[in-house]
Amino acid sequence: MYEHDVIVVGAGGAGLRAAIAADEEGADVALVTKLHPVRSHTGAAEGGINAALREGDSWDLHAYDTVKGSDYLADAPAVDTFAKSAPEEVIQLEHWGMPFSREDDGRVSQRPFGGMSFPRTTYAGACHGCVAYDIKSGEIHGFRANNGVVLATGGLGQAFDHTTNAIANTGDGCAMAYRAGAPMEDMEMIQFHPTTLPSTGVLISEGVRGEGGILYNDEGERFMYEHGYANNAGELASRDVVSRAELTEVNEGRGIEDEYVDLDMRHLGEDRILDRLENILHLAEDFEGVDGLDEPMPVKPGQHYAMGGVECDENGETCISGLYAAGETACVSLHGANRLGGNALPELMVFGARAGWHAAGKEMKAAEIGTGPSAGSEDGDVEPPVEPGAIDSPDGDVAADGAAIEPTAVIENAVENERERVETLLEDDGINHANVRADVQQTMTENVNVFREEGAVRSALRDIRQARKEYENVAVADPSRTYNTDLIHTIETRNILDVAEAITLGALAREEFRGAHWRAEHQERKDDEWIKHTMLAWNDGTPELYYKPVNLDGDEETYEPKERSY
Amino acid sequence: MSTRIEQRETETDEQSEEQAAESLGDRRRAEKRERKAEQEAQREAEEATLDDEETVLLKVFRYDPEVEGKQEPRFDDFRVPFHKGMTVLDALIYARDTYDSSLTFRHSCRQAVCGSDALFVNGSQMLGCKTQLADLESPVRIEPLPHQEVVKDLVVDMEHFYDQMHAVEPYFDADELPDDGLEEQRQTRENREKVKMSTRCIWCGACMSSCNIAAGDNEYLGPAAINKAYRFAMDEREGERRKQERLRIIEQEHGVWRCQTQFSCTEVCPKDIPLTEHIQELKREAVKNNLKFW
Amino acid sequence: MAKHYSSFERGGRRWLLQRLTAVFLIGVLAFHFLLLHFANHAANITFAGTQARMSQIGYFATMWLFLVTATFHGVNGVYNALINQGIEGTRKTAVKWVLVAASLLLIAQGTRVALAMNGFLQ
Amino acid sequence: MSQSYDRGTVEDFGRWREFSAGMWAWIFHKFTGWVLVGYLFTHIAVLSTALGGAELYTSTLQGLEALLVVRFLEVGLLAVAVFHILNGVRLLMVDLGVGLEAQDTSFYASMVLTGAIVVASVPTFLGGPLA
Ligand SMILES: Cc1cc2nc3c(=O)[nH]c(=O)nc-3n(C[C@H](O)[C@H](O)[C@H](O)COP(=O)(O)OP(=O)(O)OC[C@H]3O[C@@H](n4cnc5c(N)ncnc54)[C@H](O)[C@@H]3O)c2cc1C
Ligand code: HEM
Ligand code: SF4
Ligand code: F3S
Ligand code: FES
Repeated sequence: MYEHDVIVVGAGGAGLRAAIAADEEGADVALVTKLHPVRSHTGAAEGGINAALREGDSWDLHAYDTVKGSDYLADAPAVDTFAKSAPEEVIQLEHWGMPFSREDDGRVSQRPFGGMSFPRTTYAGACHGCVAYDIKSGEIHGFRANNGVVLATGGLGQAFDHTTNAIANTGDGCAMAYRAGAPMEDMEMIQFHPTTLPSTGVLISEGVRGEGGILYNDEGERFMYEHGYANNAGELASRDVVSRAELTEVNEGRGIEDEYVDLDMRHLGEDRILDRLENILHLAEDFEGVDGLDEPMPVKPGQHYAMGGVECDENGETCISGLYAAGETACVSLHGANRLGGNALPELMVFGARAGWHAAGKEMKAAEIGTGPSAGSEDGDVEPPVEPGAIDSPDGDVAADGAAIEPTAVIENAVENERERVETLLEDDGINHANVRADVQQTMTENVNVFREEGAVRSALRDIRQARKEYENVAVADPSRTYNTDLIHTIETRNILDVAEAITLGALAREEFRGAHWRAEHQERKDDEWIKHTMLAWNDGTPELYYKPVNLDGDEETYEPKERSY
Repeated sequence: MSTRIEQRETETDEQSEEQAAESLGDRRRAEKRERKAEQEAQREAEEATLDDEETVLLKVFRYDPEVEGKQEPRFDDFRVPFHKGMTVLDALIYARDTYDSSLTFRHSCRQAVCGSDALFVNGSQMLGCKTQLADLESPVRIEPLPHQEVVKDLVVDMEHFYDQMHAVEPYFDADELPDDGLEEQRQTRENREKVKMSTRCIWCGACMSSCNIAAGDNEYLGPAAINKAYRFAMDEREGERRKQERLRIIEQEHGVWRCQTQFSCTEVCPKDIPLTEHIQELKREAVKNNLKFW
Repeated sequence: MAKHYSSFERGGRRWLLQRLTAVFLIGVLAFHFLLLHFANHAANITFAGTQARMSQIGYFATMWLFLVTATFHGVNGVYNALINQGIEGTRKTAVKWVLVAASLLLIAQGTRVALAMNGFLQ
Repeated sequence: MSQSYDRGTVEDFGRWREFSAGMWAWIFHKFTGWVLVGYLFTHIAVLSTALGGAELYTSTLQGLEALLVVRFLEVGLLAVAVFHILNGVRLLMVDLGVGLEAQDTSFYASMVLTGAIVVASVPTFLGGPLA
């Protein structure tokens, strides 16, 4: 067993920032990760990072944009903390040597991004421990954390089959925390990125539209204006608006090859494209075989970002003392129902740092955001078509409730359980998890996508239940302990199941149209009823849905819900 | 199939308590192997039905130090259906998910940013996700990166590569920072352009694997690490003192001087970083720098 | 882990000298070949002819420099090639001194020959 | 513990079939360089006959020149030297950062030029009095 003050799970932007912060506080930090740090998804971010850096811009404007973008489902304390700290953290990155684009005076360049009122996107581009599996040797180790464990495992895109996320983004952190007892928040809020390449899901960054790229349908119309989806912002409207516009075009028969629309940047001129968007050219060429200088690029919406995640407060702490979450895995509720482009990276920095500091024991202001079931206000009232949650009795995962028991024993116990589970998976005979995974991904993309219709969402729940049953029979065909990816993927598939189910349950519960969440039967935003978070607690295998009020009282102002128009 | 499972269960029940858990495991493993052989046969039958026209034949390197029959490296054939736009990685994923889930390779992003799937395909280093099958000659031979030890199947040990990367101190470390914590450091556009390409490295190791010198001299820093050093040494924000230290690192005997300008690193780099050019520029920089002290 | 630079042995000087000698050698080697195979046919070489050329001080100096630079260039090239193959430790030190000794011998012998040719030793 | 499989140098160098221009240039340059040092030592050894007097020197040299093998070896030497010079110039350009994009073309050019020069010189080398 290894013993450290703080354990950080996940070495993406959030995890690294948390580790640095904890280290600054003098804590001894261990970083557990599935991928080498440089391979994490944070490195994939193409568009940029937001912060109020210039005169004429200020943190409260940034905060206002963020809340507006969130469609009033963000919690104000989180947003304020975020917008105030973002400049500091972005400059921190610059001081750490980030190669930002530059202006003539040597300062970093900023450019307009979807949903922003000022160009401020800088681009570059009681938990005691945990159990870890050594991918290379197949050994299982216990990690004991004296102060805290920070989960920073990134996104959950693999719950869908068309996603911009990496194969490693299987929602592990969410699922682990969830099963350990920390509720998931606003899981139905999934952002679909409007411009991904149809064949691979590779992302074409917001930057193309930021620089002036134009979307056309099969009839050559600039549909964002011509069909009135966003008469002011046009292509720069927020992601949900553009994604829906594209799918509407396709559904109404104006899609190209009935699948996608065109994103054209040729009019920007070769010089500008080469200077600012060169990487986009390479992406289109390598992954779609299209030369962006010569022809428009095909694009369609794809899963991109999870606004929801493990419920936590401004200090990153969940309702389980000592368990923290940061980054895309977490839901401080900064993004609410929709995240603005360029807001994820500063989030990693700001809340990653705060989680790290807090876990390491730094004195910090007590959190204003409440967590755990006690912070809830009313019970949920969905009636799922099938029983969600675990098939059999709870399987003694990372024991979170072991406060009274000696921590080391809790972890040893967990290690033992995990060893047994791995042993069974390796030795038993059964079906390949890949089929189960594919079933879930398919039903999610078909039924819980940009457009959500009650019947479809219900059938997705049935499919997930079915998949859960099948998962009972999975086994790992590869008997080796060395670098057994079969085993890892099989374990991940269980996480995908939990996360997919949570998304779908949330989608069923929220009977309104807010931000990224669109319900066929409920075409308006219902502020009276729905300015509240959907919460899902695992409850030992019987998921329980409840709601938590949204806090819109900011430091400077109370954010009044207004109509979101771009 | 169902009878088999039942049979096994009764057997398990009959096992006496004293029987060592180990032998039980061994038994199950042996049975598992048998069933695998059966599946194998089934798989071959399945493959045979695939039409030759729309398929691609993969010859994939297999090795596993622990699994009988894989301890001696061999090549396995997989026939996968081809569709337009299919990449080498897509084909591998198909082969793994359909035929043999023990086929092991690294991958994550599918978009040439994570650098985990550098492979040796038809005799050249490339990223699986960034290589269109249509551009390759059939059969497609897929091997792990040369000059690195194979952990299993297509997975190589990257430790040495990481060591070399870390040896050049790949982190930004300015001589001095602006006094005001909210003030950014100034950098000219030209300077940012100069280092821009070098910052694109995704640590895939393709370059290092292609370099004959790195193959012979294990201590050679290698093109990727030197490029990393270039990225920082040329960044004007770091200052003169730090630059001197950086030059000193790359000037060691196993640094830039070992490069014999074979260009293969530049040719295989999936991010099109002009590696040889950067190495050569550092050599000249180092010589100029030393001449000052003569 | 690649070792950090520690001593004062920077590879750069030898690298530079290898290039500088190469530049010098381009000229001299071409001249040497043209003179002894084209201008005068190799088959017609006699001691007298050689002596005549060698007693011009410029030619003598050039040839001697040719010898020294070629030796450095060649031997340093060989040494580099061996380092590129990753020889290390005692083997490397041994090779280094063997090569140094061979070069010195070659230059000494070459100088003696050259002096013999221009008549000083006769 | 897992161990890993080291494919060893032999297999690595069995990859010559997949070499690219720059790698071939490296191999050839190496080879020609070694031949040239080898020759340098031999050459000085032969010339050392000058220490034994004029007649010995003249007769040794002319005797060698009388052998047909030696004439052929000399053509080989020329080829080696010409390639080494041309590719050496190419390498010097690369060192100066000139024409890096054309590095493979310039390698092929050195090969072709070497061939041409050697063919053109054959008469001169093989000609001349054999006796
Ligand atoms: C293509 C793309 C472009 C984007 N562009 C932008 C942009 O321009 N601007 C912006 O603000 N945002 C952008 N985003 C969003 C942003 O990049 C992500 O939200 C953010 O990087 C998430 O960071 P993270 O630290 O939470 O997770 P990640 O960077 O994904 O890191 C997750 C880490 O957790 C590890 N991990 C996962 N599971 C486990 C496990 N079970 N055990 C141990 N370790 C585990 C992984 O190995 C990895 O190290 C983009 C996202 C994508 C996909
Ligand atoms: C005439 C012009 C010559 C030029 C332009 C030239 C150029 C070069 C250059 C640039 C290198 C360095 C290659 C590198 O480190 O990447 C080199 C290597 C070498 N040269 Fe020359 N050279 C010339 C003549 C000679 C002569 C006369 C000899 C023999 C004495 C010689 C022997 C070598 C050897 C042995 C190497 C090392 C090869 C290796 O890497 O294994 N060269 N030459
Ligand atoms: S320099 Fe290029 S080839 Fe080398 S590791 Fe970086 S990206 Fe890969
Ligand atoms: S392949 Fe190797 S020799 Fe130099 S140019 Fe690249 S590092
Ligand atoms: S999968 Fe990430 S680089 Fe290919």
